[in-house]
Amino acid sequence: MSATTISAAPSRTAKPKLHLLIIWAALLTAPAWMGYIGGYDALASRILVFGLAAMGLNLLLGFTGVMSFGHAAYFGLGAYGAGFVLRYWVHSTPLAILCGILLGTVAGVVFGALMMRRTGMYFAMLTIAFGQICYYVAYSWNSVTGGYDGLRGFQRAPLDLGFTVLNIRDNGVLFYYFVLAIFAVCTALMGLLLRSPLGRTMIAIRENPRRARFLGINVERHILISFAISTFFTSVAGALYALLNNFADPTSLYYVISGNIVIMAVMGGMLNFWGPLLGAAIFVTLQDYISSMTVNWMSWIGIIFVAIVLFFPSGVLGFLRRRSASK
Amino acid sequence: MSMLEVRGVTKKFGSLVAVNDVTLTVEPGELRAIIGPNGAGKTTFFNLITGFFPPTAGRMFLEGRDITNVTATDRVAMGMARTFQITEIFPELTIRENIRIAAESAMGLRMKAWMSGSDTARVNDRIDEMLVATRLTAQADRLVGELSHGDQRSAEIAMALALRPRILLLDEPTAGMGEQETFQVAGLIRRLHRHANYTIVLIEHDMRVVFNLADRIMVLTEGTLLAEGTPQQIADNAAVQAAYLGAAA
Amino acid sequence: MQSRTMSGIGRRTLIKSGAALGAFSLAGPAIIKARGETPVKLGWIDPLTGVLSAPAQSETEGAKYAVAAVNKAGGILGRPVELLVEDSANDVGTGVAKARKLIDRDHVDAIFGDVNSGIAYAISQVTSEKKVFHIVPGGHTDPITGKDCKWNVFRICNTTSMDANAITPELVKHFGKRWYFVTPDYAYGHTLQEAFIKALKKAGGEYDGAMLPINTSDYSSTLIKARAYKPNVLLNNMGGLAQVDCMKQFAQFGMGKEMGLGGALFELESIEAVPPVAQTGWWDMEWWWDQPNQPEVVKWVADFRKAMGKTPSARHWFGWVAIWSTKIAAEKAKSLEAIKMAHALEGEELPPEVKLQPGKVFYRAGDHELMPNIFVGQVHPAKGEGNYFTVSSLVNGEQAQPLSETGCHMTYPA
Amino acid sequence: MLTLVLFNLTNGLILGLFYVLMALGVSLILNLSNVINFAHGNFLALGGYVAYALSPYMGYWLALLVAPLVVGLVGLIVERTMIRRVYARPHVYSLLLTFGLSFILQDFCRMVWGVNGLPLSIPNVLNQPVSNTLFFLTGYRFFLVGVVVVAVAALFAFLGFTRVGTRIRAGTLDLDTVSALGINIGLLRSFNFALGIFLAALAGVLAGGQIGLNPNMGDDLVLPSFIAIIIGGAGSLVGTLVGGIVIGIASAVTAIWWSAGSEVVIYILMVVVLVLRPRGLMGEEGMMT
Repeated sequence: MSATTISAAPSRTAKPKLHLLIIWAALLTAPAWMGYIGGYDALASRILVFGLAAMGLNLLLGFTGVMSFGHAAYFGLGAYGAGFVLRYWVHSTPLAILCGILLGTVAGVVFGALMMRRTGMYFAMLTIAFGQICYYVAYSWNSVTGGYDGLRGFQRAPLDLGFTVLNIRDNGVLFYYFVLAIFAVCTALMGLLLRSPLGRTMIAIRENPRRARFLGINVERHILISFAISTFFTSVAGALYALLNNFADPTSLYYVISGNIVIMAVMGGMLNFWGPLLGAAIFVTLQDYISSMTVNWMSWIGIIFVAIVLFFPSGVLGFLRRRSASK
Repeated sequence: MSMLEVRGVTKKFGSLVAVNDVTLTVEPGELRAIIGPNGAGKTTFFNLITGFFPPTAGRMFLEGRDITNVTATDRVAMGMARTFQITEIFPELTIRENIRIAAESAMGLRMKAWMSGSDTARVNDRIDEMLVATRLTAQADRLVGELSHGDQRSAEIAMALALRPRILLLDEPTAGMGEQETFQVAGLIRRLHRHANYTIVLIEHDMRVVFNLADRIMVLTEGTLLAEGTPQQIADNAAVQAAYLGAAA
Repeated sequence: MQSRTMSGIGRRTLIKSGAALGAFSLAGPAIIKARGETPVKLGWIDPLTGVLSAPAQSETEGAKYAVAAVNKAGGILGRPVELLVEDSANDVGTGVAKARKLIDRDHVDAIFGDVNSGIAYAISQVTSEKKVFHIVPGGHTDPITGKDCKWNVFRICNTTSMDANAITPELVKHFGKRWYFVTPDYAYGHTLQEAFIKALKKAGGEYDGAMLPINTSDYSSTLIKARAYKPNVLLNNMGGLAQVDCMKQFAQFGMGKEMGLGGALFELESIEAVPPVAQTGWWDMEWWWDQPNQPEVVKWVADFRKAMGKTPSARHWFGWVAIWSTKIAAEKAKSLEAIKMAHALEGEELPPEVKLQPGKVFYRAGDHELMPNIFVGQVHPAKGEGNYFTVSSLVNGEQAQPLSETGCHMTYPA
Repeated sequence: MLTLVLFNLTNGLILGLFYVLMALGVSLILNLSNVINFAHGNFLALGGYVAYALSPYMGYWLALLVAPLVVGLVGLIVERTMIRRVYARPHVYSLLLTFGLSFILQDFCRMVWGVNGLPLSIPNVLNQPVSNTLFFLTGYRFFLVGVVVVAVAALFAFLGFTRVGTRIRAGTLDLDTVSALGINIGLLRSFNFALGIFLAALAGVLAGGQIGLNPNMGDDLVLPSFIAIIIGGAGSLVGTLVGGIVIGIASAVTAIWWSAGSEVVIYILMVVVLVLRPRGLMGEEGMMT
């Protein structure tokens, strides 16, 4: 069976439900077992944040078949948007997230519209270039962004639910569950999207842009829509990243982060809905471990990139699926 | 009013003239075949009609409206559907999903992230209707990529039909098919034409199919119109026999 | 896992019990070794990759060298010392993640870092939140021990104001009062330039300048502008490799014939990257190895050279002082509890074998800034191994920036 | 003020030529292989370091030529063993591959030559300003301009007048036709890749003489070279040439009034060009869509 690509389409089998069970059970209990495999709360939160960013990117990369190497821009803008609210305006975590989303997504729509007339490698190159614009703005605009030193001097605010206050500021585990809750909402939205006509249109463009065009689908417009949606989810992740670090800095907009997000999606398997999350888990953990063990971690990360591209192009999930198919 | 009117279109690629001053009129309900030897410019002519690229000169009208500068996507919205010489489908989706994408696109739902129950029912009805029309109901939930060539072609036609086109353009629907599959697809086209009264323009190599199905035939050679008429007129045309049928014999 | 201090358990249990699943964590492997064998864990974070890797590597070497020496001298509180080095990759997010990892997973007793003052600041947010003793060996921006000072954070390297105040009289004396600044456009550069301007105005001088992106490698446009201003001296405030590039181009353009060159901070690592023709100017060294009148320094440098095969730089000294200060603090407090260590280190004077320079070197209680001497002098091509700099005067740190000017209001948690 | 502007214009031209050398290599590879080479800046650094390693044995002048050849050979090996395997795959793979290679190469330089900056000594004859008024025109800068002009002229002559060059240009326009003519596209691409890397390494040796060597030295030049290509227009090497000079001048002139903006200005310029003339200054309409 090569039903890899329709895993996001309406599924009638029981197997994906088992996947869901395992994924959510693992995520819900993560703070309990992270410690035993050498992890820690912040690492678990980091995995979720990058997993969300990679899943957001993957709506574009894996499900619409369009390459972006500049998603760090929307990730970073999400972070700065959240930071601005907490630093300059009000002490409210939900408002911070909303503003992060707004900043990232508006930039995504504007840049997307400017780039959309290009395809292929030039599109990829433009995504990098536009990402770098954001980087340089954050880097140069000292008075607002804090420049190279980053935006600092803010902290995520405890969450006031009316009947009780969740102190996500000081309690790392509680913050993890806060991130997980937002992650859950986002993945539910993504899942619904992919089951909707819009989602099917995106898949149609990935599968065969020419056919899609001659079914009356305006391919450019839908790529733009997909791009915008993808930047939306990536900026949610960015906003959470700022809350995780209590900090926003230009590096979060740098193209190296874009590359990391892309490799996470590819590493896990970009044709699978959950692939990018798995990729993020593997990549973030590996990076964490390797960089503690050797100062030459860059070589190892580079070798991972090369090995994935040359030997596991369909990612871990794609590789497992093919192995089980060939048995 | 004619369904499709093409007035003196020309397409040049650099110094190469692929289509030279060709005129064509297709009436509603007509089944028109376009034949000609390889490299005669048939597919280029098709691509001009469907808006794949703009003509160098000439104009085109769909039901009286000038479509010369209309994009391919918008031509679809105006009622033009096509299939390709090499089947263009979504191979890793099921037939049902393939048709669903077309149906949702035609019903203006493609931008929607959420769908009402009544819309879902309408889409499902349209899918079932197309499955019945193309006799694919039994294979509906199989991946298109796994199907036989003939079924794939039928699925592609089903997608085109799901658009509820005013005019259907088929580029060599029986290309590369065996006897049985050719028969199957030709039967489908005949039903669409005779029973559902579709206006159809098709490019075809198989002369048995052409002479069996077509109301009128146009012959292209080296990008120019050689002859035009009923199957009988074309069969009797000396120039056609010399340039094309003779060469094929 | 094995090195839980009493306070560590208390803190961790508190955090965990707040979580729904806190109960699981108590089932961990509870091997409690004899207290004497349990190492004291020190977490060291520096940008070992990226543009600041040269100073970061030296600092880390200094720390490792110090850990070996401390262990030879009986460790800390009789326990061996273990140094856990992490690369912040010059990225705040990574630096913060590493700090959390060292604290949450490895349960380190103290955190050190970072050369990048932005990361140092971000880490200090984590350490103060987690109440972990934190020394910033080499991140210079003023707020770390200034208006954003924290009870648990100590700093070894100078503030930019200290550096600027120390060199200004020399520059005015040797060159004049018309200055042109070439300054990196980030907090370090801004505070440094402000400090210089303040000092220059006191002396009645005038100035102009350019703010450049921090990683600038081509200075031709800037130097053209600088020359048009006809200053007495060009102040190269850039850092690391950028500073090196600027010096090279200054020399290539032959500008040394027309104006002096100087600045606040310069480092041995950078001098070695400059070709001899460009090794020039008046600078601060935050520590300099060549102190022939200080026998313990001469011996230390000789030992270091023998062990490491290189001449120690100020960054090596930062690493050295950071580790020894931790030992001093812990042993004076008789505890590894951050709050006790912090109180113990306030006002504490470093012994000769640690301070490695003349005079009184101590942590100022009001801002937790180390008060060493600033070595002011002239850079020149090498006259022997590592001999690139001749000290003309030592400026006392406290004199360079009185506490009242730091803006720090130290508060301890209740 | 006028002198200052004139100085900066000249200076920008010199800067731009630097970008040109870099961008032409990226452009060559992009046009024929459809690969964005992220590792280009690391090949540049490698070029500088190899020259540093070789010059004690053969002197500066010979190293200037030999180092790019050596690094070009490394490029050839990289292309033959890795890059060529992703030509047929979606773009994402070639991007990730060169991205990973850039990590490895950067770390390699760090491991072999250390984290401290190293000076690449240039002959003294090049180290003097030519005149006192035009003090920023050092002998080395003249030399640098000369080398770039010669290299670019040689490249264009090669592409215009030799058989292999003509094929590379034809392949840029229509790969299918070229391969239908029985030309070995694989070999052509390998050679072309090595040529692009040669240019990067040459830029590295030249940059080493001016700004010194460090493992990150190429990082800040990669993105501007992308911008040069976008501004110049896809598929046009002349466009890349113009684009590189334009951003060099823009960056230098901006520095007169707004020093901190000398980096961001080239991105602003790119957006302006994209809005006003989407295919770039010299791009061909068909190439970019």
